[in-house]
Amino acid sequence: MIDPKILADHNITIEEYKRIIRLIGREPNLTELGIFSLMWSEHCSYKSSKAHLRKLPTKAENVIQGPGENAGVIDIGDGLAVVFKIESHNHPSFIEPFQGAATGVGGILRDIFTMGARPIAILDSLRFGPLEKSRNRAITEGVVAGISSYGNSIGVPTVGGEVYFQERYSKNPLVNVLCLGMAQTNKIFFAKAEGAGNPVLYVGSKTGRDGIHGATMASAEFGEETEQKRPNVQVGDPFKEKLLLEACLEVMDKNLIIGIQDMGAAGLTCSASEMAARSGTGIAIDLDLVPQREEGMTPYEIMLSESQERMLIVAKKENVAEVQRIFAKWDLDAVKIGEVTRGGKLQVTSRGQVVVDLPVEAIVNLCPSYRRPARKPATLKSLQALKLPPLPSDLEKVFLQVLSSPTIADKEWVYRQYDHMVQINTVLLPGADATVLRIKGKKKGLAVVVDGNSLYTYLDPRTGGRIAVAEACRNLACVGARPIGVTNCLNFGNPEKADVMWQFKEVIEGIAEACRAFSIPVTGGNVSFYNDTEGVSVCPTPVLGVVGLVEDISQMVSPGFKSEGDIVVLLGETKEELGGSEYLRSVFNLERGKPPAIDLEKEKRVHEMCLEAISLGLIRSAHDISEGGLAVCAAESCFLSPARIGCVLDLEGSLRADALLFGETQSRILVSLPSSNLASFLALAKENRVEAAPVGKCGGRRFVIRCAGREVINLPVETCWRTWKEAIPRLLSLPQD
Amino acid sequence: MKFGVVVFPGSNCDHDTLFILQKVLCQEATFLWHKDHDLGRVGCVILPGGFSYGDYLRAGAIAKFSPLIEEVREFAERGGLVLGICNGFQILLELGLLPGAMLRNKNLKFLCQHVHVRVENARTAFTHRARPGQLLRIPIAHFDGNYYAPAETLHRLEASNQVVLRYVDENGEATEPANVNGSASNIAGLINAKGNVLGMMPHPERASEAVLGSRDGRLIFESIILWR
Amino acid sequence: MKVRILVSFKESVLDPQGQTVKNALHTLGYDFIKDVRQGKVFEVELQGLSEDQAQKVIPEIADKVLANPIIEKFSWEVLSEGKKVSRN
Amino acid sequence: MKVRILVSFKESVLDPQGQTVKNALHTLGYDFIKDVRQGKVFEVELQGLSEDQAQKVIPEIADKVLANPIIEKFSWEVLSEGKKVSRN
Ligand SMILES: Nc1ncnc2c1ncn2[C@@H]1O[C@H](COP(=O)(O)OP(=O)(O)O)[C@@H](O)[C@H]1O
Ligand SMILES: [Mg+2]
Repeated sequence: MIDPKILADHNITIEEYKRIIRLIGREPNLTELGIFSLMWSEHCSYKSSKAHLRKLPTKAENVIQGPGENAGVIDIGDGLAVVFKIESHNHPSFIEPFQGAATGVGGILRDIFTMGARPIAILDSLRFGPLEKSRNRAITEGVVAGISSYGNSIGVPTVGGEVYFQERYSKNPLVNVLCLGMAQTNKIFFAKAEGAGNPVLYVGSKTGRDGIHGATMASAEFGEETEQKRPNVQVGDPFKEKLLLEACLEVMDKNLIIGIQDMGAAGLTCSASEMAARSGTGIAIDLDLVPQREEGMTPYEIMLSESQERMLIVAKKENVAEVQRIFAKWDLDAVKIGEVTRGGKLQVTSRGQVVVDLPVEAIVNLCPSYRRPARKPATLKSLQALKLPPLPSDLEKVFLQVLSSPTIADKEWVYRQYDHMVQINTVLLPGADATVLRIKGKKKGLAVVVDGNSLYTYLDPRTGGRIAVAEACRNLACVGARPIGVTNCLNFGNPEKADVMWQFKEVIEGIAEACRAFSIPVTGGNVSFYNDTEGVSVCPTPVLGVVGLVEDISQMVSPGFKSEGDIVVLLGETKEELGGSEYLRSVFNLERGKPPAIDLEKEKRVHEMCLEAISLGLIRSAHDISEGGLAVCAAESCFLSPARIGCVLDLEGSLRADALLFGETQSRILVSLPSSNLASFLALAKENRVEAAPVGKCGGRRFVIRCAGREVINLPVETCWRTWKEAIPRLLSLPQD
Repeated sequence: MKFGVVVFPGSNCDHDTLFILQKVLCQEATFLWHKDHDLGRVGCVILPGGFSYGDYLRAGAIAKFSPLIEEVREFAERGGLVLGICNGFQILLELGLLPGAMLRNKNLKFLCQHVHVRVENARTAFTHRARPGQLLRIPIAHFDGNYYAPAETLHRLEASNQVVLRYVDENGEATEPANVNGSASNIAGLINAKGNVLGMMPHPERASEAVLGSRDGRLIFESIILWR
Repeated sequence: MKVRILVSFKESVLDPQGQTVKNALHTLGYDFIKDVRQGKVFEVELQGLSEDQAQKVIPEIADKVLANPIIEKFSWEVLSEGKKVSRN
Repeated sequence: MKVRILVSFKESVLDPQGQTVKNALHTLGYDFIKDVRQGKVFEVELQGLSEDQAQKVIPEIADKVLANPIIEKFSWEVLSEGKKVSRN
């Protein structure tokens, strides 16, 4: 009954089908095929990426849980651990920006609290098409509103993120969400199904026909009518999830359960089979007991549904009543739908009939792994070639143009819609290089950041991968935090294209090199392939989420200048590196050249230097130099100072003025300090073998930069600030096109 | 003074409020569960911020039917102190313990930011520790904080000094831009005629520690603690 | 029995959502749109209730729960089985 | 001419608001409520448009601006001047 058309609709190749038959010793029925199609999909099985992901360093002393669980876990001392992970929700957010992004938040939150951690922060990394087009504006508005609606309602602060705008994201926006949670090290839970005879409980929303993937749909059982009624996007219910969160944490706190996993992508199928596979057990489920929202659902539909806000729990037999009491307190049902079995099988019955009888090992672990061909794109060489345009005569005008590029401009429009203060831990608010959260009752704090410049990775994937890690860690260093763990979301095009596969491989190697150089473990992540529309892939977009530890939050440093008369010092040296810069992109519409080079050893020295200066209390502000270069970095340091004070900078050097102002040479940080600390600071820099040059002074109400003695910018801070501040709201209020 | 912080399904500033009361202000404080029928001899009931019942239907609309709310109503009628913060304010309006209603913010967006509010009436149980006209810098975080009441009600509220907090700019002027959510007469906080029920949109619990950038919110809690 | 309850702002209350929709429609060139008011609709399925009983209880529910009488008004109608009151 | 456009989630899509309202009504003792679905209603005033033109343009507006056809459906009706389609 399984014919090639059905296989194609389920995205299963003939070879894969033969492998399934070999593994189970017979032909699967349609429901079983549906299960394989989900679990062997790229999304669940990582069949194209597995081989490469192995290159990432995942070990370190502080790692409690590396990749492979719902989220990574890092020990931060005092019996506490941070639990974090990043996920993409790209495709749904294009189809239905609000709900797509909202359910993305819901999904990643569940990954965190299933581990016994209370979610304490969300960060979002967003990529949209240019705001000049109304469709892109609608997506931007919808995604931000969706994230805000879910995160705000459930009471987890969205404390940071990033937004880039570029044409290739018009038809394929990226929505990546990171969630960070906090747990006690002795109360971390895993997706386990141990102990034959233990009950399997279903909690949360009822199962409906949502999210059953379109590609796996076509079959004689479904008419056109049903097809139409089966949307691929789910509607999120943050209220239900809040109840689920509180109830789950309560049963875990009381140690009543054995294992728990959320039913996210691939729903009941995935959670049941993965839990069993991890424990070497089996699970038997009776679908008649599964709470259902719609009538007449088939086993196929129930097993494949991706309805949100659901969890699967394996409880200790003697605790079921107590577990149910706690869920009832939160107005939720915990329904027994099956039990743990011996023999390693997923057995599903419906109306007394066995409808699925499969070895979990085959479903979960025996999917083929592919080494897909990888080839350097032929166009790369010409893309990297760059003939610089002549130096613009009016650099002041150009500076304002760069400041108003939405990628550079103030993101307050975004984060003002997010409750970034609930839980009262946010001690360094969004707007800084990294967000800092205090840990109540402790001296130390956590810093978090997400970062990834996809123009760099497009022009040179390996360098781009390294820079993504380096910049994230530099952001942490600027606030006084040392990186302790990394998660990453890799957004790429179709892996069956050799070009894409090459980008993927290069980016991973770049990330791995950088993580090794900084000695930080990767504890997990997510791969999102097939981000192509109409044959065009998005830029290879790795998004790095890095968590850092601040020893003493009273020493934390922020990017804004603090006092009139403070000396501004540039750490690191500036080279003529304009390739891949936001300056060339926003002023000349040039997306080419080689991205800035990066020397990881040197980068590390700069971080150490900055951290040391902070712990010695030498500096009053630190801001990393990234998109927009030194000029933008200095301007932001003015904008972020409480009184919006100005500065006068003198940049020396024989470089072109635009390279001095806007070049994005790596490993640079702009700091300010009282003149009395200058000598010690410079001595410390020398000791650390880091270039440090005083470049000017804070103060006044104007923003002034001289290059090699010639004044190229002299503007009121207020003017610059307005340009930067109003750019995104202005673009969003353009009339419809 | 013993405080009770009511927990509704969907409350999310309950822990924050309890933390400030217990750990920062060293007060006796306890959670009160919405399904219970007993306030347990507290001297002040706080309805915390959050999204009770997901803010579905209307913010605060469903929480008003909680079993415990009947006790809160009686407690208020007997003169007990009740403070509604953000969602708690919305619930007090829905309950009718305070007049008026909340509409969506004028820009139709959720707003999370620091604002300045001016203490318009410093003789209440909730504000007597402040100077008349004192500016407080406290965060807001809401979608529905655009206060509405019919003109007669507004007149009455003004005439009887029931407007306790008003959105102002950093110079203390009640300007249009400072009125970020569009509230009638820049109203940020209101008290009932009897003076024992206050609703306010800003979150004082988010501004009660230096590490969070402002301690102005403490004035509200300290006023309650030191009342009579 | 199925009833439909419509809840919308009173005329005296500003309806910024409706205004925003109107403006969006104008920029799309639909200038013939003079006004838009946005409200909520509840389609409620009742079981074992006579129409007479519904006549009493629906306004009660609407008034007590579904609408806030300070800012909103409501209206309602019975959606009889066969009747097609609207089209799609 | 005045038209009323109703937008709501498709039947198979979860309606958390409607569910929560239903639960609230149950705890208030209205057990005869079997289901609640919540949606949006737009009352739109049109100027200088014939009913025929409206027939064409309203579905277009609803589809393009008011509803997202992936998860929502809409219906509409003309509210004629004198006609009382609903009561209050
Ligand atoms: N999508 C977003 N969500 C929340 N905060 C954001 C978002 N985008 C940017 N921000 C905040 O705005 C600030 C500036 O962002 P960005 O311009 O990317 O800074 P940088 O160049 O220093 O990395 C950061 O503090 C960041 O956390
Ligand atoms: Mg950045």
